[in-house]
Amino acid sequence: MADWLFHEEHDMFRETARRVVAQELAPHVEEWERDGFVPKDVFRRLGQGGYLGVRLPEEYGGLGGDALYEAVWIEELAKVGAGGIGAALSGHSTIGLTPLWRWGTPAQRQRYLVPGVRGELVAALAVTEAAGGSDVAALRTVAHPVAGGFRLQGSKLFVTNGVGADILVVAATVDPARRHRGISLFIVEKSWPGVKVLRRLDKLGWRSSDTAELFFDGVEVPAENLLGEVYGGFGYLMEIFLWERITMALAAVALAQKAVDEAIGYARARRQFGRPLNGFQVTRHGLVDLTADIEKARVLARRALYVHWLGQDATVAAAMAKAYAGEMVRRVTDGALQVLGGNGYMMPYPLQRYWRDARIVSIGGGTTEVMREILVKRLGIAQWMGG
Amino acid sequence: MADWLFHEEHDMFRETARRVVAQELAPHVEEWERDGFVPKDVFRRLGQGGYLGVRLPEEYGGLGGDALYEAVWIEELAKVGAGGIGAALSGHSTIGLTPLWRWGTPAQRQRYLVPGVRGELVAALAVTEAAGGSDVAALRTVAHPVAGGFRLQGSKLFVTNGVGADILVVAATVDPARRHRGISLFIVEKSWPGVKVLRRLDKLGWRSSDTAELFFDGVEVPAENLLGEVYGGFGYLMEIFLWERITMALAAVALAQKAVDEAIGYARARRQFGRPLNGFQVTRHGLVDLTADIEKARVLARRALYVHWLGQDATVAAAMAKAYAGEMVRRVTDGALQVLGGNGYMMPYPLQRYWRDARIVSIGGGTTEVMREILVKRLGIAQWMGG
Amino acid sequence: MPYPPYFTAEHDLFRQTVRRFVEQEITPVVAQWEEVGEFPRDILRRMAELGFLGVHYPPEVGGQGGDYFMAVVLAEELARSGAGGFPMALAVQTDMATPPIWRFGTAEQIARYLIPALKGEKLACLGITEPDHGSDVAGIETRARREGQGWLIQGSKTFITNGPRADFMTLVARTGDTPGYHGLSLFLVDLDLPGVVRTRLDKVGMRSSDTALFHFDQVRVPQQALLGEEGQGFYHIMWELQGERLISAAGALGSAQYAYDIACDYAKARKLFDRSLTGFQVIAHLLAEMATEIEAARQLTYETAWNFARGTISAKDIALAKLVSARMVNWVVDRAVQILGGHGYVADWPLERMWRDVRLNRIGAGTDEIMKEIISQEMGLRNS
Amino acid sequence: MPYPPYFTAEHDLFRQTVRRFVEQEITPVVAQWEEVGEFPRDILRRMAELGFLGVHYPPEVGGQGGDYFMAVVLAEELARSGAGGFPMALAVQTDMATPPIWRFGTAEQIARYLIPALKGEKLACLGITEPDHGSDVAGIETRARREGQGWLIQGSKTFITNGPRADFMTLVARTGDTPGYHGLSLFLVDLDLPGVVRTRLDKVGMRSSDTALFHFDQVRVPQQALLGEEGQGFYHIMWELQGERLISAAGALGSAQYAYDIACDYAKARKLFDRSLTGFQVIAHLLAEMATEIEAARQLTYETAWNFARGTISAKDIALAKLVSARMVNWVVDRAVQILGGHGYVADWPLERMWRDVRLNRIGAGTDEIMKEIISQEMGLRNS
Repeated sequence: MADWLFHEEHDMFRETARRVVAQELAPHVEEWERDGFVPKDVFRRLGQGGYLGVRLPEEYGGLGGDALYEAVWIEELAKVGAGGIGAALSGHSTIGLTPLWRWGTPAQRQRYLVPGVRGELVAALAVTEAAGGSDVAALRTVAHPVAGGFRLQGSKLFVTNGVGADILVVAATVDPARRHRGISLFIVEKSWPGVKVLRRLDKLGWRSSDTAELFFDGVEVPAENLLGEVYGGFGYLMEIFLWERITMALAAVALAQKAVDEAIGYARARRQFGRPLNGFQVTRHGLVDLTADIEKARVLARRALYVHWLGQDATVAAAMAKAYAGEMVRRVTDGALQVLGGNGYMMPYPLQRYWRDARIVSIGGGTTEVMREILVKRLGIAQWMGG
Repeated sequence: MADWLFHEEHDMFRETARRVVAQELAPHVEEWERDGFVPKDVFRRLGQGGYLGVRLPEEYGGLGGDALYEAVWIEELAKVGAGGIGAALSGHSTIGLTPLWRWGTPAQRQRYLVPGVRGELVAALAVTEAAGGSDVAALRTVAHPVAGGFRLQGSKLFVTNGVGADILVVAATVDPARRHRGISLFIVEKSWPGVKVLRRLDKLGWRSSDTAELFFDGVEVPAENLLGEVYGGFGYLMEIFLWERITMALAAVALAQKAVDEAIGYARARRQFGRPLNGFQVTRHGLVDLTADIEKARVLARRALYVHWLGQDATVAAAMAKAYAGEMVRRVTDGALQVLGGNGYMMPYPLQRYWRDARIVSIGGGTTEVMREILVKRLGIAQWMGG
Repeated sequence: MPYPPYFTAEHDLFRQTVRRFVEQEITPVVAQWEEVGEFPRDILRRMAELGFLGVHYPPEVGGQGGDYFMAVVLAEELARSGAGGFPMALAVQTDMATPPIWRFGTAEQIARYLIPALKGEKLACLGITEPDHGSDVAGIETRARREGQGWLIQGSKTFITNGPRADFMTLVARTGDTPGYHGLSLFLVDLDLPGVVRTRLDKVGMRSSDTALFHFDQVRVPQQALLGEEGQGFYHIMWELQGERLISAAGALGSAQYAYDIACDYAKARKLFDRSLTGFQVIAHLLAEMATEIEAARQLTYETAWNFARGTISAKDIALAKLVSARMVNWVVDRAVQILGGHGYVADWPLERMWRDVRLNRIGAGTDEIMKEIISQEMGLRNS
Repeated sequence: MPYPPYFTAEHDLFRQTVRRFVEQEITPVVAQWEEVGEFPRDILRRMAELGFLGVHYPPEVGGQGGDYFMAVVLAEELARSGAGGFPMALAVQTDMATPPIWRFGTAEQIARYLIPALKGEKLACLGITEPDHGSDVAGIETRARREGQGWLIQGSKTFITNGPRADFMTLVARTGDTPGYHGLSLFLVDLDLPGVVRTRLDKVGMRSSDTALFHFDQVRVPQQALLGEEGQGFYHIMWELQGERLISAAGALGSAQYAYDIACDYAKARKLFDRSLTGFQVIAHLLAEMATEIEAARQLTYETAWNFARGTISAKDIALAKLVSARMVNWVVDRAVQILGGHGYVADWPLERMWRDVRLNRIGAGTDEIMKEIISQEMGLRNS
């Protein structure tokens, strides 16, 4: 697999990651899908191996890798074939812990990041609200400055890990008049008074991850739990979202490939009208079309990863990768399911799960439409239409 | 072919129309495509048979048919396989003469409509301008009221038959401040001082029809050449465009079917890798996909025709039919061409012409995007976005 | 409002009646049915009382004597429950497993199976598909051998809607040794007979309908179990499939229209960046395109149903309507999910369920690919 | 700006040089070439002088010794003339008919054909396709029989770019009786020999390039006309097709980017309903999607070219890049035409020409369907 982007050391890490996924995660997929969450001891076991901080310095318990290593981990994680597991783990490490590492104080890092990387506490990022959807600037959760800190009031929707998390990184506006420039991030402990899990959402897919609606009812947040600069939240979120998009695109490519591989395996084994399914030209060409679709997403995702890894602005590359991969993985898992016919519709075949899991990719992390808005603006096509 | 829409009498007329097309038009396709226009004596011959006024009363030389009969004629005309011929003839009769019949005074009808139906003079409708495109309300050609009539100033683009026409029905604004409510239609004789053909446009397809850029340089139009009510133009145009859209959809379906029929004939005859092309499942299923696409357009076009024929408002049905057919005929002719491989790209095979001719259908008569805007408004989805 | 040439005021009235029934008696409880994986059998009796089970059957067998467009109305309206499972189960009962009894059955078979089915007293299922022969009717391996005064049935059937609880099955089995299309026959099989083994199957959608895998282990049925002519089973079942596919197309129209309505209402109400979602041209145009796609499938299905009712129809026409409507409903519901964004992905709205449910339209009653084979054959493309 | 890992500052400089050349010496006159149906042969000599004809050939044969990405730059930039015909003709000259000479040719063959070709003195063409065997190389029927000290060639070749005026052809003919892939050989055939009959073909696009049908009527060539190993012609030509397909993919990138640039500039400038066309979200999003599609094909092509240059590439990878970029450029140019509306349909803008031209990308150098066969074979799908 060594090529212009991944070298031998990445391939070696991929082998390790694959083994970890096969041993620690794969055997439990059905159980976690049914239960609706990844158990906390799994976080701890992965944390001991450093897999909750692939990209984080070793001093915090991470593996000291870089974006390429984390990409390898994300891809292998996706190949477990249950997007919810990746969502739960990435919701914790990629979008939950990363802000603590990037903008946390030494004290915050010791208190939250280090146990987080060890898997001793589970993190979640709470941004989206019922009213706002993709419009972060419109968020209504308010952090009123009070003596010694802030008082948090508002609710959050679609919070991955929101039910099980021990700490929440919450985006709230300190000054609504400043719109997106009024947003700050706060580290909120789940056990604090006023933090309420309103409900666990019942989802089409990603069922191994819990998704919550949360309510912050006058939660007192001490000043030392402000994360980074006051009013810095919007920029921080953009950085987190950028990497999230790249990882979503990479994971989508890996999942789509797995779906096609299983469809090919089925097409080779299954006979219809007296010959194997892959004896039908339409089946073969259909699988080629799916492969071409994957390849397009794959190179876009790799480009975004590479540009980001180079340290350049990857906004455009990431938006393209996420937009394309989100639509691709939906088409590809759908096409792969079709190859299985009636069996594709049956629960014992995992393809139905890939297909359900795939459907979120064009919605979560910014919809395809939002990605296109970013491109419209950043490619200089027109003014931002949504605002 | 008799069914819920067309009955036996229509089938009989279809046979006649087919014969006329085969005798009078089909043998000359290559010649007219090369020359860029349909000769005037062809108009005269068709006029003698009444085919320039299928829907017009017999007192004006028409056949006294209705929308269903005209639809039959349009379909058969399309099957000649050169959209330019249909464009030239419809540009004359469907959109050129119809306004004279619908809103003309007895004197105007005698002077222009009757010889028009006889094919002794050729008509054209001049609406679109370089700046405005689909935005009729923004047209800049002005008809200044002067003693005894109007003085016409402005230019028109994409005028079908504009080079060869003897009379022009011109849309101009009498009062720009009234926007679309300030538009009137005028009958302008080509020979009048100040009427200039700036150039003949070189087009991708529809090459048997001439398309002009016209300039009206202070053309004096007598008051009696105002067509219908002053300020009534916009409503008149909407009525003409509605029927034009239905006929374009019908013609597109007929052309697409012809393309698929020829591709099927080719696939049966041509051998590749030791078997006929239709021995390949991918070719067969591809042709089925094209057929399904045609069928969707066909039923939409028939619905629009039927609703219009019932005397109900067909705006929505026509917009759907035109939007779908315009995209369909592009896809279908493209797919049919692909079946022919290298030969599809060669001029002696008419498929390349169908493919080029098809490309205008999603643009002319209101683009697909404009059709969708109409639907957005008329289906109550949202306010009209373009205005 | 009458909708010439297809629907009269009478159809409209029926539509309103069904819509009200669905809103009051199905939509509020269908989530529970989905949860438990089956509908309650009571609902069939209730619908029979309301005259919904035999709309296009003649009165002498307990039907309402309506025309085929009454069945279209019923299929469209049931789809507005937002769950495809129960309507599918019902369609099996009224438009798949039972029409062959009416068409080919003896008076005794009609009295014993069709009339109770249309009263909601007996639950019917249809046995065509086998584990090793998804869409390939010619490949059927289930055998029925004459033995004494009856038949001995041996074989398996899978993906059988209503299977876990059905009282009888309209079954296709091989009675002759000629391979392929010949030598198949239909049987009406009571499912409480010894040797009938059912295994419940777990599906990703259509969960308010239960599904089974059957194994027939030397099941003994009487001579009278034979439905229609011996050896004509393929042609009988091909006839049945026409109605099955057409009613599936009609159901797709109802589902798509319902998804469109939900998405359109949502988009109008939802504010984003200080305007309603329909104020974004890409969303507005998408809705216009969805409406157009629905309309195309609608007109194709209606035209086909019109011809079907008159008997002037080919397998190709029906396959086209089924193919087009199945692809359409999948696309429309998928786009509706996209318009709702995160809300489309969670069970607060019926769209995630509909998205799973309508996926079966491209698989059941013959996959898209099988439809294309049928169409290409009638287009003269297949055998040259 | 350098574009790691593919382009260095040196490539950039070359790109600017080519772009200037195209703007100054091709774009202004290409409409005339289109009109007359051929390019003037002078332009080849001119481009040879500028060092554009052998960018990735070694200096000893008259090349510039550049890497493969120099060829990619050239293909991308030539496409910005807005006419595909001449760049295609040129690609035949430098990347299709001649690489086998460099790879498999003797010193004499190199001196006699390759070097003059790279100087623009001899015009080359490539003879694979036959009237009865579009994409089926194994079906080739043109025969070369040994006679005396040479060969006697009999058969037909069609769709031959540069054919009407070419000085020589790199020809694939059958030299053995084994059917299929075996028994094919390559020849370098001077086209002024007796028995060579050419008929000019009329195409719907790519009109600045001329195309011929050839008939070889007992054409006598010397023993030295054999290129490479006898009987290895299939493998030689398969190798050639790799480069042909890849350079076609690179050209598609250039055309698509140019169409996008035109459409984007037009949409920004064009006012409709009192705003610029890009102020309509459907147009703006369409442009964003076009840019994304271009980028996907670009990254796929660059990655493939990178591996190709290193020899670590399969026919499948190249077929994928070709398939993806051909479909992409057709879609992008079609959407660009739509954005320009009526202006896209008339010859005032290059888009109607480009729309006709790029259609050949899905047919030439192997159709989409052939690409899929190649890919499915390497995916292990074809022979199971």
